[in-house]
Amino acid sequence: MGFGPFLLLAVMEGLVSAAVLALTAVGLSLVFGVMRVVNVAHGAFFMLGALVAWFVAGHVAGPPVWGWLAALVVAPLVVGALAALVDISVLKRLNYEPEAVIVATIGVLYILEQAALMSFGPDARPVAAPFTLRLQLPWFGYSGYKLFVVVAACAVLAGVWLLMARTRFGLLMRATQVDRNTARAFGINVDRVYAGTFALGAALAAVAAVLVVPISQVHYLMGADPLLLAFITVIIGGLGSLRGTLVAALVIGLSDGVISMFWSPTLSKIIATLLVALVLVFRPQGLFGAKA
Amino acid sequence: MKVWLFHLAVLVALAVLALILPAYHANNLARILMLAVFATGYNLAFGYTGMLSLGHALFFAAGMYGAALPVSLWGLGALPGLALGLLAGGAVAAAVGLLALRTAGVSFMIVTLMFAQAGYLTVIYFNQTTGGDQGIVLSGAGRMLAGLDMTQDGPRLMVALGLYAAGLLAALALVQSRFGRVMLAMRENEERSRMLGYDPFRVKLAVLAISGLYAGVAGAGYALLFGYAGAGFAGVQYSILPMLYSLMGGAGTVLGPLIGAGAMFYLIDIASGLTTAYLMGVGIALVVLVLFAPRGILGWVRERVLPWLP
Amino acid sequence: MITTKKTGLAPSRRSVLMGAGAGLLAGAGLIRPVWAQAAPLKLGFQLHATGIGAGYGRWYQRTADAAVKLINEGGGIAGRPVELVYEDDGTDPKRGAEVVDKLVSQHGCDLVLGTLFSHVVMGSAPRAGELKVPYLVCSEGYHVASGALNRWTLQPGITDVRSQISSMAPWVAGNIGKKVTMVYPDYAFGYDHRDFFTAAIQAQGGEVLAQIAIPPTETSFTRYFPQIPPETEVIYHVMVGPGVLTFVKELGEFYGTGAKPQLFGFIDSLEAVDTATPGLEFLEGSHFWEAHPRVKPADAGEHEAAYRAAVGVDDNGASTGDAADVATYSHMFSTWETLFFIKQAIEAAGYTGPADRQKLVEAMEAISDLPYGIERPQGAKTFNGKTHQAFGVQNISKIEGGKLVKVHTTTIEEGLYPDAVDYTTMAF
Amino acid sequence: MAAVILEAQGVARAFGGLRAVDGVDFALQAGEIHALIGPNGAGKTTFVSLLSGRIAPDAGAIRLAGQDITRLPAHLRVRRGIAYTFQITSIYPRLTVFDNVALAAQSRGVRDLQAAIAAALARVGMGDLAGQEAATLSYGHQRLLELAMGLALQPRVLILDEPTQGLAAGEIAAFTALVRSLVPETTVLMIEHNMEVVMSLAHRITVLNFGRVLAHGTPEEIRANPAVQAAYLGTGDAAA
Repeated sequence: MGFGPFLLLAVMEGLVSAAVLALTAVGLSLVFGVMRVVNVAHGAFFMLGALVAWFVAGHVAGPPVWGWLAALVVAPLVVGALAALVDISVLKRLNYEPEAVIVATIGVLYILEQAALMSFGPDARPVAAPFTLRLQLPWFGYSGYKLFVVVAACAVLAGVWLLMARTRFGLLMRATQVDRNTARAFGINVDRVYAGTFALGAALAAVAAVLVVPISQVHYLMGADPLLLAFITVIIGGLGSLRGTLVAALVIGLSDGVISMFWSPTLSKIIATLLVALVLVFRPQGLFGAKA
Repeated sequence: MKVWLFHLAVLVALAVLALILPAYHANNLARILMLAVFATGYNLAFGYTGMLSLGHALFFAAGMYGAALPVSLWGLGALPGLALGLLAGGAVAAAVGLLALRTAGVSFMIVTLMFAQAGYLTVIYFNQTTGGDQGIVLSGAGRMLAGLDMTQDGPRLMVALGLYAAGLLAALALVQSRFGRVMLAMRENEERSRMLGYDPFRVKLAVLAISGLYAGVAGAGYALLFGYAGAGFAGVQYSILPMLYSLMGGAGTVLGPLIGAGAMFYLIDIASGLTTAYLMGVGIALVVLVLFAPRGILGWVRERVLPWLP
Repeated sequence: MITTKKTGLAPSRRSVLMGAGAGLLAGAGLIRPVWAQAAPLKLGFQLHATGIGAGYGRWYQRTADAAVKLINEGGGIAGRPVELVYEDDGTDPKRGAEVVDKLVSQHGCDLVLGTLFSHVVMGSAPRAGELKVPYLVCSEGYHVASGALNRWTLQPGITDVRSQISSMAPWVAGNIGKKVTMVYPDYAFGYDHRDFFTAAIQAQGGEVLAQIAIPPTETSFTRYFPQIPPETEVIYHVMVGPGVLTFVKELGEFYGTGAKPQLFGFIDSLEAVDTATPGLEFLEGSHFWEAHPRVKPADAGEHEAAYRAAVGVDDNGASTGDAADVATYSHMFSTWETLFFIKQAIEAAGYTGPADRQKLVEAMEAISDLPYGIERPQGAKTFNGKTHQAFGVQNISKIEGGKLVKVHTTTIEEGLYPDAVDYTTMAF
Repeated sequence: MAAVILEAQGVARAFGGLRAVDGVDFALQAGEIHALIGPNGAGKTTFVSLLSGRIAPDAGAIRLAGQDITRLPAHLRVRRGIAYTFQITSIYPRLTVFDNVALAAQSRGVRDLQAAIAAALARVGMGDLAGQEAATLSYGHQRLLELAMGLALQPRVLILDEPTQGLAAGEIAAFTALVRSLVPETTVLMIEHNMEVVMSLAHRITVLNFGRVLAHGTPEEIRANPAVQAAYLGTGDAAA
């Protein structure tokens, strides 16, 4: 394959990676931005969303698109509700102290993973894509659904941006983000905003899972890698910056894709990892974080 | 004085335990002690100095391979191997610190995490030498440590106890020293400390390197005592484990990491006998702990019973 | 829901057994009076119940339970009933060593068996050697026969990868192509393939054009496919873990309907996966190595049906209760065969308890011929006492209509290679 | 005239478009109490931050006893004798009073830590509070602790950023007496809004406005300076 087509493929793959990263990171970024806590269980919520998608898709008759659409509705609701429960019963009682939240959400991660192992089993299961479309280019073929994921990621990000910028709940979240105590003094029910934000973050993880699972599989340990990558994306982007998260996803996804053209897979990963680390070393506040 | 007597008494108690425990638990004790060395060093950086690193697996692995490779490839003796592992852990930690300490907080977490991830992949990449994920087994001959046979349970436990005792006493001396007070100062208020004439970068770099020495000797010890080195020990969970041990036992307490390592070990050991989903037990325990004893087991004791504990 | 023998409750379970045993004595005692006196033989099983190997572990347990049931129905081992004690190692080498300890020191097992993943074997074998306990792995890794381990570690129930590959290569070169690109995971089990297939195909006058090692953290593969040289005739693929389906699907999307190389894969990629799963259509017509054909071949041996019935597997290699629950058929027989190997060795050694462990290993090393029978449903084997490794026949199957159809069986001789170690000269 | 101990020449620092400090020349004389006053946003805190090294200047030079320290990092300036106490109380809340002061004293390599701490605490009248956790102190005591930490450094120049802010009237009187007792061993530079304190304590005053020096001189000269009255004292009631 010539260099041109190879580069094209690398860029397409990079874009898909970026879309997946952005999708998994946006919920984490939201929670991080508004509540200033690291939700280690974010990957587990992602996994749970995929699991619900698998379950729903298996129980809806007709072409795969119906099952997939049903999952797109059901998974965020189920996962979001569970997250709200976690927030109210655990995180709130920890007063959102950063270290305590890390430990507690590691605990939640284990609980959810093991619950999945017990109910779902250890095997990987596929979920059918809502449509099958294969693009045949002169040099290689490509999955149409993967490109759809890129479009969907843009839509989800735009939706989150609209929510933050244009809705009352978005306003409440932004107010709470600036100063929890002032928000409370202004009569905002901070507890409810936090529970809502945490649930929304988890629901976004579930949406990401429903979108991503047709190009991977459901597995009870599937949450670990997305969590790490999403976490990295959020930090590189700059704390809680939606724009930063998007740009970081593009930088990481594309660099990962293009770097993999030149070296063996493992060496590419090493180089890409170090590169991203160095971005932070020389720009510790992230790409779009405020200085100091 | 009281503090030193107390910790010496703990070491004596451990030695007595080592003598009377049945074989299985005696061996567990050896493992727990080595993990506790690792976590004690981690806690110096995390609990005392406030550096939340997710890169300690790299320092542990540096020590592990720093000892295991020369021993298995060139027939180096176990004792120099142990020393090499110690230095490798410290050197890698210092090198990572030089870059990573330009950042703080969550960025520091991520940068250390990514360096460790790159380290893990590097171990995989050089699998012809390191054995990659499958790892390498050390022969019995390579595990003769200063005349003590590490394939024998008794000497092994003795060495583990010796290493832990050295690590504990060094940590105790450190946190009780003037420098130990500066470590706390970094954790509590870095800007104030700078305006008292301390260079946060150098203090933190020194602590990270010391912490790396602990991780290095623990990794080297783990390889030599138990005869195996593998890429799994360089994985991200080996950065998270010492943090969990510290938090569970009590971050910022000298004995906490030992208590945490022991509690976690037996939590898994006992729960795995009851259910396949034993990690769920771990999960529940973590949530309960953080809800009801947020300062960890020893932190709880210090608040209520022994306020003078370092 | 996974059901595991709750080893932590073993004492209470034992007491229950004793109570029940007393009640049954009247009936059972008439048939097998010897059971009344004999203490059970306790065999420790290191099980991948959680972690990345959990999909395999479930079937290993099921097969081992079935074998023990059969052994006990036949009068046990040396007249003693057999009891399996399972401990989960989380598919982790560190925990693996601890589990060996626990099974031997805590549960008092006579020996330990059952480990699949190579890194767990490597992590655990030193401890077995220290405890001087026979450690019988079911891993197919080339770690036992390479000499990396010790006198106490043996692999009597499954052929190692080096041998499997050596016996495959002539067929691959002769029937599908000589210019090969390898895609394999960048860890343990991938390296054996990399090293030995490359050598084996060269011996056949073929060559490996590219070796693409996929790092274990990777979940997407398309970006590496352009590294497959266009003149490639055969893509040799071996992947494990949850990423396998993605790999195949993406390969299918990449090549599509256009010209494409032949595919040859190791079934490890698709163990516990239904070959008719949507997305795997691309595999139609491609070939796989199988140790033990998942779909019962027309010419299957006389004991095949009985073995399948005992484990609860239908003729398609799925659970009899659930056609979607596909077995890890090409690996799990190893636990069965290992248990019968243990029976043979214990009875030959006159083993009565832990003091006889050395005698037991010597008896194992003395075994060489392992003929076909219900004890060895996968096929006859020879056991090399010096290298502690068993060698058996291998099979090649083709996917036709979404089903694996056996097309070729190798001989044991094709898989033999010079000894790399003589464990019998090593100290215990 | 006494020797100049700390000197700034044309120092400037901008944040974005805002010139917070815009070419300030300044000289602190050994042994004096010098007050820095000016309206809010005049650049006072930025200026002392430049002196103490917390922020780097865009231009200009800073000299301590004749030696150029413009590029010296903050912690080394502290070692050379410039101590800084924060505008917003900045202590180690979870450490004891003893440890708080010890951190200051050991920074200059004191042999007898106990004695140095006891002396510093006695000076601020907190000798009996050494074992208490700093977070549990009253606000007034926390400010005094901060001062004790500054004293324990035995600095040549002690920079106090609004030390009396939030103190009760009685506490201010004690504080004034304490600061007066520090000179001439130590030189004191203080930012202060309380004009009563300024006029009674300061030997000399520098007035900043919009990042520039508006005036400097003795309290009497400043009181009489029409430019200062216009720009800062305005109606003149601030002195009341």
